[in-house]
Amino acid sequence: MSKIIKCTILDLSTLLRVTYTGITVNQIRSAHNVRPPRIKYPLWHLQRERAKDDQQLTEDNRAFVKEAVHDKFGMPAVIHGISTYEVRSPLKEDSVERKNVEWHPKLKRTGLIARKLGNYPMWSDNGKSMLATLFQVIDNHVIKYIPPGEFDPPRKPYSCPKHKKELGCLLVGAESADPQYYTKQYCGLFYREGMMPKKILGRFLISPEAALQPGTPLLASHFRPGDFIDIRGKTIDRGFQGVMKRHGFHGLPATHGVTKSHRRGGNIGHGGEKGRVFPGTKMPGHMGNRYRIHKGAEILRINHKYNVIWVKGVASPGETNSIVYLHDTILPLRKHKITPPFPTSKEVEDDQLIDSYKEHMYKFTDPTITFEEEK
Amino acid sequence: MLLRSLKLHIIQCGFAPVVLQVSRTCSNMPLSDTHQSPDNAVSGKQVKSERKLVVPSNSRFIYPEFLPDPKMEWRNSLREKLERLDMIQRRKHIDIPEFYVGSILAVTSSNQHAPNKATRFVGICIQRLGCGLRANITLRNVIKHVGTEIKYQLYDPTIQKIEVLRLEKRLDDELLYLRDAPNEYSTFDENMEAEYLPEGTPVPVNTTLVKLKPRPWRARWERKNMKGLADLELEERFYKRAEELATPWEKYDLMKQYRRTIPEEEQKEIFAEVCSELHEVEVMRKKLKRKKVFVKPTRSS
Amino acid sequence: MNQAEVSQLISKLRIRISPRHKNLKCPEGPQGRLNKLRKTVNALFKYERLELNYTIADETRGYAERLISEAIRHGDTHKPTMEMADYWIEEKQLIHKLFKVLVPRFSDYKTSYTMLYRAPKAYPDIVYPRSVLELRGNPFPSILPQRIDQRNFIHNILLEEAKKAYRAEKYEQITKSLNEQDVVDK
Amino acid sequence: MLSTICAARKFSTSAVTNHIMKLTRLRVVDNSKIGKQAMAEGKPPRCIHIYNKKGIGTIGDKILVAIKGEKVKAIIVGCVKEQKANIPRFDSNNIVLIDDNGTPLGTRINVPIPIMLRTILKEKTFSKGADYTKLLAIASNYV
Repeated sequence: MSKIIKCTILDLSTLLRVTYTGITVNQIRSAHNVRPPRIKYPLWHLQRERAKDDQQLTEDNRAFVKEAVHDKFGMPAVIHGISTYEVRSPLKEDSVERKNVEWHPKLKRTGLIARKLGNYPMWSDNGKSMLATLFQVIDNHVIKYIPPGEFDPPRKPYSCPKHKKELGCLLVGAESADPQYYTKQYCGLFYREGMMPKKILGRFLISPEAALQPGTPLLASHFRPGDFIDIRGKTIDRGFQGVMKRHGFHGLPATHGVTKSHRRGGNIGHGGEKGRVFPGTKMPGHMGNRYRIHKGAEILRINHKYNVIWVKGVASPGETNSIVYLHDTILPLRKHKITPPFPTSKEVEDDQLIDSYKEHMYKFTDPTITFEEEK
Repeated sequence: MLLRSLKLHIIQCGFAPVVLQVSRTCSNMPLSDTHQSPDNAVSGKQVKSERKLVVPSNSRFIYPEFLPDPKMEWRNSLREKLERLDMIQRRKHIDIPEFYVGSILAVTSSNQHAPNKATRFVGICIQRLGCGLRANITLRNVIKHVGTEIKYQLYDPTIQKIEVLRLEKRLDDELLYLRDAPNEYSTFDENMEAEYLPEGTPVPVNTTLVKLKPRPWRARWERKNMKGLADLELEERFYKRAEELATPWEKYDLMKQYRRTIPEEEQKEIFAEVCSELHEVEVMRKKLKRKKVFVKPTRSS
Repeated sequence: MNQAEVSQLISKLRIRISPRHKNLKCPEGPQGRLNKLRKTVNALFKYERLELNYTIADETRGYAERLISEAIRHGDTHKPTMEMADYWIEEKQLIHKLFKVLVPRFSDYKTSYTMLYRAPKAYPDIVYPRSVLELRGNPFPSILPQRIDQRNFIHNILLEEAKKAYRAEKYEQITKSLNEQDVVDK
Repeated sequence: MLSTICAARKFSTSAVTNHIMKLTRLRVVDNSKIGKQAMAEGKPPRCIHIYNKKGIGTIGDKILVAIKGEKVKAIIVGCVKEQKANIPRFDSNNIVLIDDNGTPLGTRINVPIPIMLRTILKEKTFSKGADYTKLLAIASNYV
């Protein structure tokens, strides 16, 4: 019986092959059916975490895997207040050409990946208090540099035609992690550079002159107190909200015959010729959970021991403990006046220099503020 | 480490009678277990070095602002640590004494607008709010028959001096009802002398019952369940309504309490870190005080 | 609420707590919510293992843990704890169980006192997520399947061999470097 | 005085923000004749205009008040509403009556006034405009 079945199947397959090779169909489609190609994802857009199954390893084997990881990448350590690994010299020879270029205002430096820690007040030296938001630069390393010719972003901005031609792309990672919890393809991104996989990745468009060697650590001293930065982060997710909360409408009256519409938006359009709702009309909908940039925030203080940056104001997007990206500001009047650390700052072992403050800020180590009597 | 302990030891020997400022109030609260341990029988020097590590169990009443905001979404251990470091740095320059709501304080602060660039305000502490560097107090006094209140941030660098003129507690954690009370309840002399409370005595509790002026008030005090208020003399309907709005089940809501407090284990960690630092500050301050020749300050104008 | 309450000390729970409570859809408001939870807390102390909707199980877990930790911390002579137990446990004989059975059982635990598992849903129906809540050290057989001997799995055997090879190579290198040092010293 | 007026009404006014806005009852704290009379009769002045763009007055703002059927200008020297740190808050909304040149109508202020007024009023005084600093000269007590 089984033999018969096998035979028929075999026959069928041979039969099919014959028919398939016999007819050749050349598909010709008309132009209006051609869809634009799908968005091409960047090369680091990969499946990251493995499926969370129990690996069913024995205790010995688990210890062995750990040992092998530590032998290759370094032992766990706390550096700048973050538990990470002692990653040793990643690359021997320079893969990125280093030119000694002087900084000038048209050059674009890299940015940093930071975590928002919350906020607390600081005082200026005339006794005025201001709220400052804290950001910690979390174990940032350069992963990869893609020069301008090769870098082909998936979505090209229409307004920026020189995008591809002039700017290179620097891939920066934050927070080292144990590679056994990540997929092989994701670990492959870091393997050639001898880095551990990073939990968070960020892409920064930079001038080729500001290119950095993969494996270079990025520190909070990349910025200086008094600089202005742009902070890009994901705003707090508030869910589906009405117009009063989402757009700050005033709502309708509480009394005077108003029923069931005290928090509604009211009219949304005209009649007659313009009898439709205009695009962009403010209406209820999902609020928050989108990327927003807080531009031109001033740095008040930097702690070099923990890599923490204090920024004036509490308007930066995101919840406490969320990830933000810090850039040099694009606001023309607040750009660097004097040369910043270019392409980035060097790691300096200095136990004395823990905090650096902006001018005219009250340092907590200073004595009480007293005012001079005018004459 | 060895050097450090040696240094501390020298300080301890040199200033044997120096006691932690907080140790006075130690006795009025139940002592921590470690304090009562029978180790006291061991030789004197060892006991002393052991003793400095003991964190008084009532630290949370003396330094409530060192406990972080319990709201979980806002917590971050590094931020809390940096904030504590800054607070201790500030405390090195200004002595923030132990006080409670109901104590009478005098705050001297630098002021740009004043002719001699400093002002002093005496008043009863009616509110103590905020944690970390935002901690603030509100002082109230009646000057020339007008009730006056000033809010001070405890860690504001313009504050020169905080004196406790009378250390006592009241029955409530907030005395905002003094705003609706007759003036004599919150009138204090500006040139009041500081009252001395011998070391080791418990903080006295002032059990004055405040008689409010007739309504209207700034809040519906009959609904607030205040212990320090005398009979409010209201109509029956007010009490009835207050009873309707009361939430007696809230005291059984175990998780609500839990979300409002910092657990004991975390508190111990925080105060162990803070108290050792503050102790050093205290020792330094006493040392400086001895060096100075005591001159009685004379008030100008 | 911007500062911690200091009027009482509370032991830390060994479970993960969500930052906000759940309202549990109660027309009677917060009081009704607590009444709902009282039933499940009571049942948990009675039966030691329950199958529930995940939301209410997660909420119940916190209250049960707090009640046990209070009982361990203060014992049965502490009046507020007794009052609390009296409120939360409706069947009064279970109060004796709390202080005489559960407190000795959990007093030297270093982990949480309860366990919460996600339970399967009936496939074609759309239902709320289910879960199993239990007290640790209960007399029932374990919910999780018993582990088979892992050593005979193929990846474990392969890793075992890899380990031997890796170690051998490592030791060889160490001895080689030591020998070289000796040569240099001489 | 203010409390007696409020007590006469016997219902709760929403006293949450305690802003000084139009039609707020105020308290004259200098010893000018008109002010003393108005307060003694139990008819304290009402604010009818605030000379700033917010429409809510704070310490140092100039306002127009209706007092005994007249329109008189005044300076706010103390507010009931919550203030920031280091700024005093009072139990009554205090004003000092002035004329168009900034000269106070009275000769003495009987209550404490915030010390920051010294700077605020100096900044508001221009060479050819009204001179508000005369108010500081009649103050008896600063906080």
